[in-house]
Amino acid sequence: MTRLSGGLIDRSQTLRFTFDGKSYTGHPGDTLASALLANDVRLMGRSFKYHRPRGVFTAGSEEPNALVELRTGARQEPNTRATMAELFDGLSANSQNRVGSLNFDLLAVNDLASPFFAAGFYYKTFMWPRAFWEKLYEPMIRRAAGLGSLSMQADPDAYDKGFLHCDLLVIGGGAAGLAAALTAARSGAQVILADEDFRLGGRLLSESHSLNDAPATDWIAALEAEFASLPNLRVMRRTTVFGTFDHGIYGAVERVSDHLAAPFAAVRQTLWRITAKRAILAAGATERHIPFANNDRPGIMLAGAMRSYANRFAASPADRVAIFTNNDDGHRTALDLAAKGVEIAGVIDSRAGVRALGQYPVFAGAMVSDAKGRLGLTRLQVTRDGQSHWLDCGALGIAGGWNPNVHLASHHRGRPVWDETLLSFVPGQDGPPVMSVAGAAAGKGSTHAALTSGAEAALAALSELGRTATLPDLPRAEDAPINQQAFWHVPGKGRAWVDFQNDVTVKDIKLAHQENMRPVEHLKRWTTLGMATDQGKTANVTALAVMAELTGKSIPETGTTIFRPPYTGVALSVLGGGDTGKHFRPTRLTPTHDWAKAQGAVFVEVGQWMRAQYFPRAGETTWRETVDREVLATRAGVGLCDVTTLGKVDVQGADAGEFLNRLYANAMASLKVGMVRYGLMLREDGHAYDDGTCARLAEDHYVVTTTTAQAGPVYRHMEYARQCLWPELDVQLISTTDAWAQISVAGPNARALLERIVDGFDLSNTAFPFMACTELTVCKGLRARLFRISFSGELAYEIAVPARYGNALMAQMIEVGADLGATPYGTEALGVLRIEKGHAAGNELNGQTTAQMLGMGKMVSTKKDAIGAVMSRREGLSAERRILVGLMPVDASQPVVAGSHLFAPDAEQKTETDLGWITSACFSPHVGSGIGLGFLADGTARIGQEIIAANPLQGQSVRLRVVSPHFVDPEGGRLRD
Amino acid sequence: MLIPHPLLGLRDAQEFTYLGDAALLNRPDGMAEGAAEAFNDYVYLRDNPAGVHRELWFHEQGDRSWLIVTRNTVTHEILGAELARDVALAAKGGAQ
Amino acid sequence: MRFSGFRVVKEALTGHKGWRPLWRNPAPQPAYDYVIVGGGGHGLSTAYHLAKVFKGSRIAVLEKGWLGSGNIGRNTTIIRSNYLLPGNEPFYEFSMKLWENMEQEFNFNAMVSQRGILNLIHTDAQRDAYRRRGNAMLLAGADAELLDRDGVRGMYPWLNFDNARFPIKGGLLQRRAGTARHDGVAWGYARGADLLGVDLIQNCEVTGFRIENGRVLGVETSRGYIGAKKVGVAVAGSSGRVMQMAGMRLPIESHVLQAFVSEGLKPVVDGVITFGAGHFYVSQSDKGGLVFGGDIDGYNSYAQRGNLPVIEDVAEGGMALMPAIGRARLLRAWGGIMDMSMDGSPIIDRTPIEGLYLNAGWCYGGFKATPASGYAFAQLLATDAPHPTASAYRLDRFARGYVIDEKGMGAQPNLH
Amino acid sequence: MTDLSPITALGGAVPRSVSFGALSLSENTGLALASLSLRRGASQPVPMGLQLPGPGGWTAGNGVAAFWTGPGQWMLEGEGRAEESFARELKSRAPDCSVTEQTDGFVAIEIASAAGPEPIRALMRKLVNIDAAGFGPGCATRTGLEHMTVFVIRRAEDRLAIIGMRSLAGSLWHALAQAAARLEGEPA
Repeated sequence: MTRLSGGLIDRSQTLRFTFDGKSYTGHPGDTLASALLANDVRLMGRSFKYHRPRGVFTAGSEEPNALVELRTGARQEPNTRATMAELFDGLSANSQNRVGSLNFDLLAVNDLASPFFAAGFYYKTFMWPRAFWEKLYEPMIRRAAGLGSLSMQADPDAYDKGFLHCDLLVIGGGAAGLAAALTAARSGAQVILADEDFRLGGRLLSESHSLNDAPATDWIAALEAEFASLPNLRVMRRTTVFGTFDHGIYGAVERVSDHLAAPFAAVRQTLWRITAKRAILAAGATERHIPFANNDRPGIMLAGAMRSYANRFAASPADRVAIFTNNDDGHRTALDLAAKGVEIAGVIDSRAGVRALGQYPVFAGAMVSDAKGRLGLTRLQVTRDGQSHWLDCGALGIAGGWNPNVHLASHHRGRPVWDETLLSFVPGQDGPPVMSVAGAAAGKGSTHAALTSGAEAALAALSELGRTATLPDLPRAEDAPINQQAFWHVPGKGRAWVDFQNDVTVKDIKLAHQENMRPVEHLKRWTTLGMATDQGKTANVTALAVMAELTGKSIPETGTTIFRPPYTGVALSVLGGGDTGKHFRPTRLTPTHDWAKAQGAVFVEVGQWMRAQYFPRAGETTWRETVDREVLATRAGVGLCDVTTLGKVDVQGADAGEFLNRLYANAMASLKVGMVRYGLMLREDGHAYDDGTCARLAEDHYVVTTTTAQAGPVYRHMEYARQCLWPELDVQLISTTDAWAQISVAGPNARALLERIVDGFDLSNTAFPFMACTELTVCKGLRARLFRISFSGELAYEIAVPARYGNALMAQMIEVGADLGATPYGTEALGVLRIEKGHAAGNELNGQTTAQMLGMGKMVSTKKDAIGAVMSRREGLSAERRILVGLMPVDASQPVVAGSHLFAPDAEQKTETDLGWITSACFSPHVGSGIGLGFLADGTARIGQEIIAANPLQGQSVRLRVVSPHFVDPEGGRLRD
Repeated sequence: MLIPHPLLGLRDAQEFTYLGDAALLNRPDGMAEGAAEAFNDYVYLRDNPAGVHRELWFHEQGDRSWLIVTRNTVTHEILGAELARDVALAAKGGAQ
Repeated sequence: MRFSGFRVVKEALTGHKGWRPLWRNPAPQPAYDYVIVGGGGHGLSTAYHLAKVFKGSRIAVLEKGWLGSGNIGRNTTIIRSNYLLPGNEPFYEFSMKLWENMEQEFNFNAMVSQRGILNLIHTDAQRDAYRRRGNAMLLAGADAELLDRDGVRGMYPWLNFDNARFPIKGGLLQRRAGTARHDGVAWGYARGADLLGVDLIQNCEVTGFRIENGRVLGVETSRGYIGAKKVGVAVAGSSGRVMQMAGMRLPIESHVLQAFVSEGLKPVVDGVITFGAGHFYVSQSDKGGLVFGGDIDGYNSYAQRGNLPVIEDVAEGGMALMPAIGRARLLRAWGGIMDMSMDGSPIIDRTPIEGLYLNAGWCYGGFKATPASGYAFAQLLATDAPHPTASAYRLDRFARGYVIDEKGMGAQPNLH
Repeated sequence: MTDLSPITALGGAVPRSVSFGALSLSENTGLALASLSLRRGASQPVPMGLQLPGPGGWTAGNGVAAFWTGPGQWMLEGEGRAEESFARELKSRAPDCSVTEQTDGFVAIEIASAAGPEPIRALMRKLVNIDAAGFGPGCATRTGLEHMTVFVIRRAEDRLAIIGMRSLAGSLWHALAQAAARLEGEPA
């Protein structure tokens, strides 16, 4: 067993888990990685390209190798870092990216063929024969590529979104972050402390250093007790701040239940949008390695990680370990492991003349030049002054110095700057103005420096917010420099990995240099460096150093990569938020929804609305049968349809008429009180925008309607006109769409039906003619509005009552109108009725058409300035020859299909001869065949002629006759009677 | 982003709908001489600066005010915000 | 050096010592016949076609940063010719045909992969519109198929068919569409152009135009003045600020478009899918990452980065359409600056300044146009006559009222 | 009185209510609403004796209440007066203003906490991007909530009203109830 003594695991509980089907045990406080190490498992994964056997390399979120598929079934989560998976009882994980078992991956053949797979090889071959790419080469590559797999079952867990606001956000709960949070929280400011780990402390948990001569955990425990008593401090464990956005907004994911066995009582994860006046980035640093031949053997890891496993998780990857270092930090690992009883085979230190800090062998001025042990490290080759020997050991810790985690300070494309003393990039001055950086993330890596810089950063941030705070008593802590040497990689012939996951070696970088792919972005893209799931956290700076050596430039001259969100991978399900499926978008219901549902209506999505599409009756076998009945019943008796979804805007004020005059292409100011007028709005570019009706209820009061689809945009446009264009006009706007249930009552019996519900109002044609409107009461005192308007061509009205009475009014009208043939109709019949009448709707008002095309060119007044009037007269719009026509099949049995293109009967059918297209089509029970509306070049002149409707997409070509778009009552007598 | 609403303070930009260059306030007179050219310039041509830009935002999920926000298009820094109505009225000689 | 499987094997066996630089790093000459401003996809394609097809010589491409650092370096790699309007569809179909022969043409594997694009249909009106579009595609010589719900289910059974807010009712499929390795396209054109003698000059920023008597004489750059008989500007994203140096205002706003890639996954999404009821489209790269995107952020920006609401919006769309990808993780988000034009369509035209030509306004559709855009721009530069499929992309179409507005959104760039 | 029977925004004959832990949600069907806008040159009225609040504010008094909705615009609330002609009365008290009946345009959901302000704040954090700490009694604002637009009113430390579009009542209720239920289910 490689389980050591001590550590921050709870030995009082044993947790069972499986990896690749084999059972193991661990303890609370373990990660999957630490528990596997404690169970003598070093091999945890396979690399991306060569399928090389890999072990865990780090102890944190920067892990490139130990990626697993966590959980099973629909909860299977690919590419999960074993280093971040908190152990729970019953955890099940499987290794990934292998064909066969983890020990015997058939795709490891790629490794043997690796000379052929050098950087950029894909671009140079697989081109012949042409058709083989999609059929052979690419499928082969795709199968071999990828990492973990998705179950392709819907994610069964719940996710949440939320919003937090604070004065100060502290990112990272290590020494610097804790000191910052303490300082700020004591001042009374609203503070959030977020850390990706499940335990506060950061590196303090991994070190054996004392604070105030006591274990660091004592200090942390005292702090946590104080934190719990501060209501202005929100401590968020298991929370990764993954992105820095504009103006102090941060994205964070809290893993609420990932450490629990599913299914969860609450949500799995929550996406928090944090708005913070100031932030302190205290995200620590990531250790880097030193490439040498075969440096990817399982058992080789970062020395700091080895120390984490030993000190925090009480686990060692082997009983006998070695250290390869270019600084003093490597020696700490040797000391800590030795103290835990692990045998130290030696510390190989690139610096000449260094001495051991304890009882272990040191190879000074030496380097590791090769490693053996395909499935687990067995031996290391140590080279000094050209002399090599082999050293037996089961694990190696590499200490190549530390890279500050500057990512979140660089998400605004700020460039980190090179610090030659620290031999690392530190945050530059061009980061987000509301963020400061503290601790190891700022290059202040000693515990003392981290504590101090965290507290000082908090003081500075609070002072910018006008708050005073005092520096807390910080514990005494180590403050030793690590005395690093600039030693970046071990020269040699073998393959030395720089980016482990994507299998980018020093040789690949050399090849990129040789092929002139030298700018850092070319290097990345040519070799795939830094593009793996770890985003090159352990690779990029080392690669820059190698490229710098090749070009003879300095590292900062060679460049740095751009850091982009997210800091670590974020599940799409949590980014996609809490409500999905049916709740992806809210649903609007009409006032008569419940009534329609009770009638057995079929509903259809119309934007956010659900509308009754048709009302099937017993015995009806097809939707067409139902719709035909509804249409005919309307034209013969009276039909009722909920049209509440049309936008309604209340326009009031002394200048309301003038305002509408400027908004609509046609005149509105001249409309008489008590009358309604159809209105056409243009966009300022002269194209048709929206249509509707304007009803003038009083001198200073209009109610205008918009189409259902454009209700929102038109209201915005009206406010724009009111506030930005003509603020001098006295006009007030408010939407009343939802306030009124509006029902269309259409058909020859419409008047007779309404007479039965109005409270003594004279509906005669003379008293209430076509296009009249009024306010009245119905059903014994219910206030209502009545508009005599028609989209069906029939005698028709729209009646509006307060929305809560819509359901009852509909039921009442159907009941009292039974003998008049009162029939509810849905959107399908509504569509048929309007096509039969030749009324334009969404398919005609699609934003690409003009008033002229709609046959309304004359409506655009030349006597006044209105939005779009000037641009509607441009050459291209005036020259447009296509105009709205009606279309009927020559052979009535033939279909008319919307989306068909129109051609002269003898023309070759191609783009150049295209005369137009069918916008809307339906079966017309009134006409007895299919009918359509369409835009046709010189359409008016072609009335009576034949034309071809081509729908090659569905193999159709139908002869149509061009007719007037008004299939019903073209003279308009019915609606005026 | 956060928009400093002149009446409501900092509000998340998600509450707003963006229109474009605040020059859209200066709508030409459609009845005037040369209206065609003036409208082409007004409707289609933009300065599109890499730097400080005055632009129209509508507080759609808020108080429905149109704002003129002054913002740097390179850094996204916001330098100020005014009610578009106030600006438009001032431009028209403070009518009302 | 010609690339081939044989060459790869030979180099592998001899330690890769024979690979030469993909292109030279020439110093700028004092003057050229043609100066192309912008070493992105369109600029490189222009230079390549100018040299190859139109036999131009003394050509330079001036790139502010590194070759391919334009939007060709940050996009979602989709190629397609599924447009509606006659001003667009023939051009994009011309581009598709160039894609189909590209790799053999320039001897570089850009991984053009015709795995199809499926535009999902969620309403009857959408079906009508897609039918009109599909027919327009067929009439222009492209391919298109209209699928019903079962047809879509047969291709992608794991889409959300059973619990959708906006049910899937079918789709418009273009099988010849697909993806290409975006950087590979830039490198292929760059290498091809270099082999034809084009000077590709990196780290050379144009800081001004020398214009006299209405004629361009050359460009001022960070590496000195470079004379030119003709200057072609292909700097989409930065067209506004570059053309401002020539005193021109454009019908263009610069906006940021974000795109995203997930961690690598075993293959699940074969082709390209676009959600018709939300802002989401997705494909899967050969490396295994789900490459996806949605709508632009919506405000003028030159910042090459976006904000959180759009990331959430796109992920919401993704989860609504494909609830089975929930456990995949977003790996990287990036932002590119788009030339959003006033009608959503591009401009390839002469300018009022003699000798100065403009290729701009690609909105977020520039990648798929890379071959044809370069070809057409090269033809315009070489002959002063537009390529027949690009003849509608005139700068004066706005004033004259011949806009090419695929979405019918009017003169508001962020809605296209 | 009309012989038609109204239904609530959530489609019931009686208002809906539900509790999750300390939080209760109830549909307020008695709330009369009317919008009021100043006309050009009009001075700010004191309708029904109520001093209208400034931006972001909500005031109650004399049996009515009002919240600011935009420059020169307010929404007036009449508790328990949904069946009255509230808008007409308001117009008579503010004849120089534009008044529009709004009672049926909205659904009002009243949220109460039995455990002080913290459950209200926790719920707000899951629903709206408004800093709950700065949103005390007397604050009102319009904002987004799960792709809907709502008025949020802090009526008291332990009471919050959410007023959304009537047609969206079902989706709004779902969003609020789900958030409250999830808060109840959070791991300790």
